[in-house]
Amino acid sequence: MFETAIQTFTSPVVLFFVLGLLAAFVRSDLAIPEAIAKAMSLYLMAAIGIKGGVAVSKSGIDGTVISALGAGIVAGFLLPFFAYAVLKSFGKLDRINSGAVAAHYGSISVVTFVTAVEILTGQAREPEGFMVAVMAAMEAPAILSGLMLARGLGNKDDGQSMGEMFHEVFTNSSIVLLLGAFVIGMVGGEAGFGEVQPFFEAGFKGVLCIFLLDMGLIAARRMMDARAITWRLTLIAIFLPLVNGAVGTALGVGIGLDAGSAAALGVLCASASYIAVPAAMRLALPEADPGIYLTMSLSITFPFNVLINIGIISAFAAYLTGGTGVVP
Amino acid sequence: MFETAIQTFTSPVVLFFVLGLLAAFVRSDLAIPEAIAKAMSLYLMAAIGIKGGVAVSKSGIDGTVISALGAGIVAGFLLPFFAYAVLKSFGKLDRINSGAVAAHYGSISVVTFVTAVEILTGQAREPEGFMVAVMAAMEAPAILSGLMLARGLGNKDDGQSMGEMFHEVFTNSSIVLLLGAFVIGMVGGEAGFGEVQPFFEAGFKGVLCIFLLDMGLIAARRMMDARAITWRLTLIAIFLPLVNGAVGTALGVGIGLDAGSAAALGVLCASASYIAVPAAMRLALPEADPGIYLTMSLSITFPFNVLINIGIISAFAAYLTGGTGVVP
Amino acid sequence: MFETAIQTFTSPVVLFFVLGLLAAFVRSDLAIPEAIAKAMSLYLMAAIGIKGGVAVSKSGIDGTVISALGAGIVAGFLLPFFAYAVLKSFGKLDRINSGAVAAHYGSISVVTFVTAVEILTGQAREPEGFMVAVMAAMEAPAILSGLMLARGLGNKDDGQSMGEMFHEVFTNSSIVLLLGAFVIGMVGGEAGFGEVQPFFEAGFKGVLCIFLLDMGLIAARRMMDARAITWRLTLIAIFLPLVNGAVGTALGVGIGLDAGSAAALGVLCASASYIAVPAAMRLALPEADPGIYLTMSLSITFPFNVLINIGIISAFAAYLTGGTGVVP
Amino acid sequence: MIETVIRKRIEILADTQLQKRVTDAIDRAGITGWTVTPVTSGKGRDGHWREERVMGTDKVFVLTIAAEDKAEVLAEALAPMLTKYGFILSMWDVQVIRGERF
Amino acid sequence: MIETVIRKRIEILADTQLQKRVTDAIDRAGITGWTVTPVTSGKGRDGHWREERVMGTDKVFVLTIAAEDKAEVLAEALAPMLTKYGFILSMWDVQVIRGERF
Amino acid sequence: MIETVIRKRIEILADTQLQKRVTDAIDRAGITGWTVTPVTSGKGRDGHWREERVMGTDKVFVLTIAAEDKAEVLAEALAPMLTKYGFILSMWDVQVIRGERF
Ligand SMILES: Nc1ncnc2c1ncn2[C@@H]1O[C@H](COP(=O)(O)O)[C@@H](O)[C@H]1O
Ligand SMILES: Nc1ncnc2c1ncn2[C@@H]1O[C@H](COP(=O)(O)O)[C@@H](O)[C@H]1O
Ligand SMILES: Nc1ncnc2c1ncn2[C@@H]1O[C@H](COP(=O)(O)O)[C@@H](O)[C@H]1O
Ligand code: NA
Ligand code: NA
Ligand code: NA
Repeated sequence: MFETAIQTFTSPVVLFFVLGLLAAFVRSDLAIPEAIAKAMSLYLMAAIGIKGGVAVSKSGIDGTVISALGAGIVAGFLLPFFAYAVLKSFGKLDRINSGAVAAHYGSISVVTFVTAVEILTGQAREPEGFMVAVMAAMEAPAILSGLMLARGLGNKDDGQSMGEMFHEVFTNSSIVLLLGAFVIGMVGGEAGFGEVQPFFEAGFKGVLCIFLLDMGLIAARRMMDARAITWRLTLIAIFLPLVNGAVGTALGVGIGLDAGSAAALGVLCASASYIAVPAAMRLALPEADPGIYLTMSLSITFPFNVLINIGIISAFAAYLTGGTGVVP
Repeated sequence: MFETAIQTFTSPVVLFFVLGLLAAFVRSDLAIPEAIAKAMSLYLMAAIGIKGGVAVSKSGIDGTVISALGAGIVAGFLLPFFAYAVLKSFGKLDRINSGAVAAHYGSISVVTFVTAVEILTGQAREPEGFMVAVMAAMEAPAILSGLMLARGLGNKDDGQSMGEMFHEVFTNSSIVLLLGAFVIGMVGGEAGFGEVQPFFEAGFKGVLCIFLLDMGLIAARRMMDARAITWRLTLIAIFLPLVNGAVGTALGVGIGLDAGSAAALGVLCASASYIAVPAAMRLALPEADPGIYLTMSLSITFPFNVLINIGIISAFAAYLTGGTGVVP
Repeated sequence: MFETAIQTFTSPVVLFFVLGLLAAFVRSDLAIPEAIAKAMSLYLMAAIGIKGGVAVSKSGIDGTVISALGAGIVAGFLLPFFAYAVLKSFGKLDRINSGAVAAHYGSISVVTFVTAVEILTGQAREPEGFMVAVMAAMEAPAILSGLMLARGLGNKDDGQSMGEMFHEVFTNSSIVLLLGAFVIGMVGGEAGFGEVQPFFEAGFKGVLCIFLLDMGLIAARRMMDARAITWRLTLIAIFLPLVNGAVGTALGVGIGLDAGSAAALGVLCASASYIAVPAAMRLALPEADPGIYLTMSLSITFPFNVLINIGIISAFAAYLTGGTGVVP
Repeated sequence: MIETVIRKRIEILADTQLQKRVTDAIDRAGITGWTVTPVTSGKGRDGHWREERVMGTDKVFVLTIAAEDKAEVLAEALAPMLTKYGFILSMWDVQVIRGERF
Repeated sequence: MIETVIRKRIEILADTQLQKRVTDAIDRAGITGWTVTPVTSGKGRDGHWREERVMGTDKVFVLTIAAEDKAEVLAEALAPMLTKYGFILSMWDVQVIRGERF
Repeated sequence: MIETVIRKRIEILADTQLQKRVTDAIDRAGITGWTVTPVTSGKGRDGHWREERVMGTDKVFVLTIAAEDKAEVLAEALAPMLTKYGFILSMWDVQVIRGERF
């Protein structure tokens, strides 16, 4: 555990995140232009998509891949029900906001996943390439269950039919880009990827550093401005990633994944979306308050996952698979 | 032909373009921030300019280079006259719009050229480095002939003199950047270029992928919104690149270029500008309708060239030079 | 001297700067989107910070480092007093504007420094890594002395206390990013830096080229629009970098630095800020005229330093340390 | 002196994600056009927002110029969204040239 | 109570490429200044445009505050461009402080 | 017909670096909110500025909608900054729906 923490905190990626948090806390005016931040998030999604596609083009799709995909989709769809119950009872949120927040916690955060892959790789527990496909598959199901929880199934609010809702969820830019790049990676394979490798692979960690710097700034500023966040919601924003992370890791080990991949599944379950889902909620559930869901997912759960929970999940995965929890 | 098509469609560059088209057709909200798109277009022009300059600094300027430059300039200047005639008679456009569209088809598209170089290189028919100089030289002449066709020579509309017009055309940002980077590449040569190689060369294909993703999105969205485009104009937007491509390729073979370079000259003639010329037309011919010239060049001719016509031109060049039309 | 000038003018970095100047002078519409320019300046600061931090993590902090830091801080604090005197007497500026301009000349320009490092390295006189720390340390002191000169010490203008002023100066985004990246570089060391090396090091010179292209455009455009600049101020904007450069170089040699590092200290003293200090002045001294301080630092001193003065300082440092002034 | 006519200028501050609902309402009101301009940050009863483009929770201004009757129709159509989605609408009289366009 | 005076505020939606023709007209009308703000997208009789920065066919708002007489001169000078280039101009009365500036 | 009420719309052109002084004044005037929009370039008595984001000397528009009395308070509070920092303030009456918000 302790060595894991040290490793986490000497990774440049994490250090830039901490720099962002600190800069915001001392009220520096440091800011990344929004167009750049948006471009970086698109770049990270395209790069991770290609990487996963190339990996799957090499490994092929076997039983493990299919059960991992299945486990991810089921987890993504079901986790919001638990989150919803907690948010409504202990969190005292109304139905709409409970559903919206639950969708965030069921879905995934690409950047948390990517950071976890960096840290796990540093611990010689690199997750399998197909986990990117699992990640992509887990983006949407939670949005559907969250919306169902918030609005009820038949409810045609705003004249918006279920069909329109499905369309909006599945043409969400994150999902289209992630899946599209994944398919391109599969079609192009290692040979085709070689040509664009310097751009999508060599630059990846550096871009991740700057993106996390920005996310640190935004998360901390949002935290300092937060109004709608009670201590109950703060607790939930730490409790849910702990529980979901443990569940996901155990599930991963249960279906026979190696320690790294099981930890990655754990991180996917533990992570809360703050790119794809807020945009989807603003569209499909505009009555819900971004001051609640964004602050919880981005300002509490995201730093908690990056700084602490990835280490816990990694150790837990190692423990479950009989490892030691530290680098071999 | 068939293998060529396969090669085209497994190139990541083309795949990203197709992803952009598809994403727009399913009405995804995927979008690249405009500042990023603009920066990518500047990057591509600087990179291609440097590359060409370095190539010429190595090869020197000989008779072939000079005849290629001459052929390019003459073709760029004359092609609009043919296009104008077709647009006015068969296309039923007025004089102003015919001239504006003709300028686009006489000038060149940097991105089409670059994509063609990628594809031709994949077919072991890499064009010579000096073709970049030919490309740069072909940007402006068509703007001049297009304006002459639209406004008549002596016409001082808007109080704009010929002198002002020349100034605007030759200080156009694309032309200045392309030529400037070309000269920098020539002055710096291979040694000077080594320093900036990782930025301008290693990242090139990746940036091209993302830029083509964006162009796919924009082209398809513009297509779906198109109002001013008749079936006649659609036909012309496919007919002109076919004819101009064949003429340019034959011209290239005629002046003694190798198959790759002749194909590149064909692609230059076939391609229609959608970066430099629309901006110039907005300035010099604001009465012309961007809904016509942009939709034709960007939404019809550009995808047609990238997906189909480059393959045709390459096969034609191989045929004319006695090759087989497929990768050796 | 002459060979140095040749070297300066075949560096692609300098050539892009000249291209920017020329493009603006011929009134081309070439422009880099502002979000990109801002992002490039952040990138350059993060990259240079990391590089310096890694260098110091290798070399450690010894007596030379400490005396260089001390010399830099003292010079940064004191140079504005001399500049202020010249600006007020010969330059005929009022107190506020004299103080504001003096702050710019006491502080440093990251890009001038970086360009100097490129050029000095090309002359086999690469400055020591810790000079980046000196640069970071020299950003703020001049802002404080400049503000003191402009407003007097006790003056609580705008209800702004000294404490607030210190806070604003030290949480300035440039300073936070430069120091933060420096610390990250030190913590991560060479091992941690390896991961992000392709992004922060391989891309560095290329980004610098494009950034200098933009600075050339902006500097020349501002020059052509300048209204508030008299011939007296123009002279001062050339005189100050000459004097400060000589003083700084001599100081560097005096405290025992090698020729490259002494030249770097000279360049730091000679350079005038145009990123961190204008922003700070707009905040702390809004009555001062950016038309004066930006035009002097960006449009006169910056080109003078890049194109001429770096060469002079390098030759002077070589002369003082017994070298020849040209590449060995 | 050039002839001008009076039209209503309507500005709606809306979520970027919901921009299409506003412009659809403008189209349905029979107004000839609209223009969208960017917004950087803001503060309201729900607190301060900024730097939200990555999260897709940023806002835009949609502005349109229309004859009074159509402006009325539009305001009527948008009123429910103002309350429900937290949009802000303001409108005022402006002079325009070429009034037949609007 | 602070003293305000009435001035005209004029806003012109123009092509980025033609911005200089508008600002030159403002300068020629003897108005002290102008400010340019960005525009994201729009729809008019000629259809929908957006993402046109790369192609150089995007638009900007140019706005200027001026005394009524100068505003008249400006409107007069811009009128031909409105028709020919498809610009849009609207103007209205605003209160300003430090009226001597405008 | 939907009910509207009259409010003041106030727009301040201010330096990006000094934006907080403006929004603090708005908060102190008891106004519920404000919105910031970007500015690209401009010209005034001190000359032409543009492309100044890197240098941190660029500008923004801060706009706020408020009841007349609060608008007065705000204008009063901002007046010294207008002269000293070169801000520009203009305000005019607008109709808003949901007037209780402002
Ligand atoms: N009624 C309107 N209100 C606001 N903006 C408009 C209006 N009509 C047109 N526009 C803008 O003006 C541009 C050109 O209009 P048009 O010349 O009618 O195609 C459109 O793309 C819109 O950005
Ligand atoms: N009459 C005006 N109308 C609109 N904007 C103006 C006007 N005068 C000045 N400005 C803006 O205010 C800024 C500062 O003006 P000044 O203090 O006169 O240099 C200019 O750069 C413009 O952006
Ligand atoms: N009085 C106001 N004037 C201008 N903009 C406002 C005002 N109140 C709210 N806003 C804008 O509307 C957004 C949503 O407001 P609210 O729904 O009150 O949180 C804010 O973030 C601001 O951008
Ligand atoms: Na999750
Ligand atoms: Na052509
Ligand atoms: Na200095």
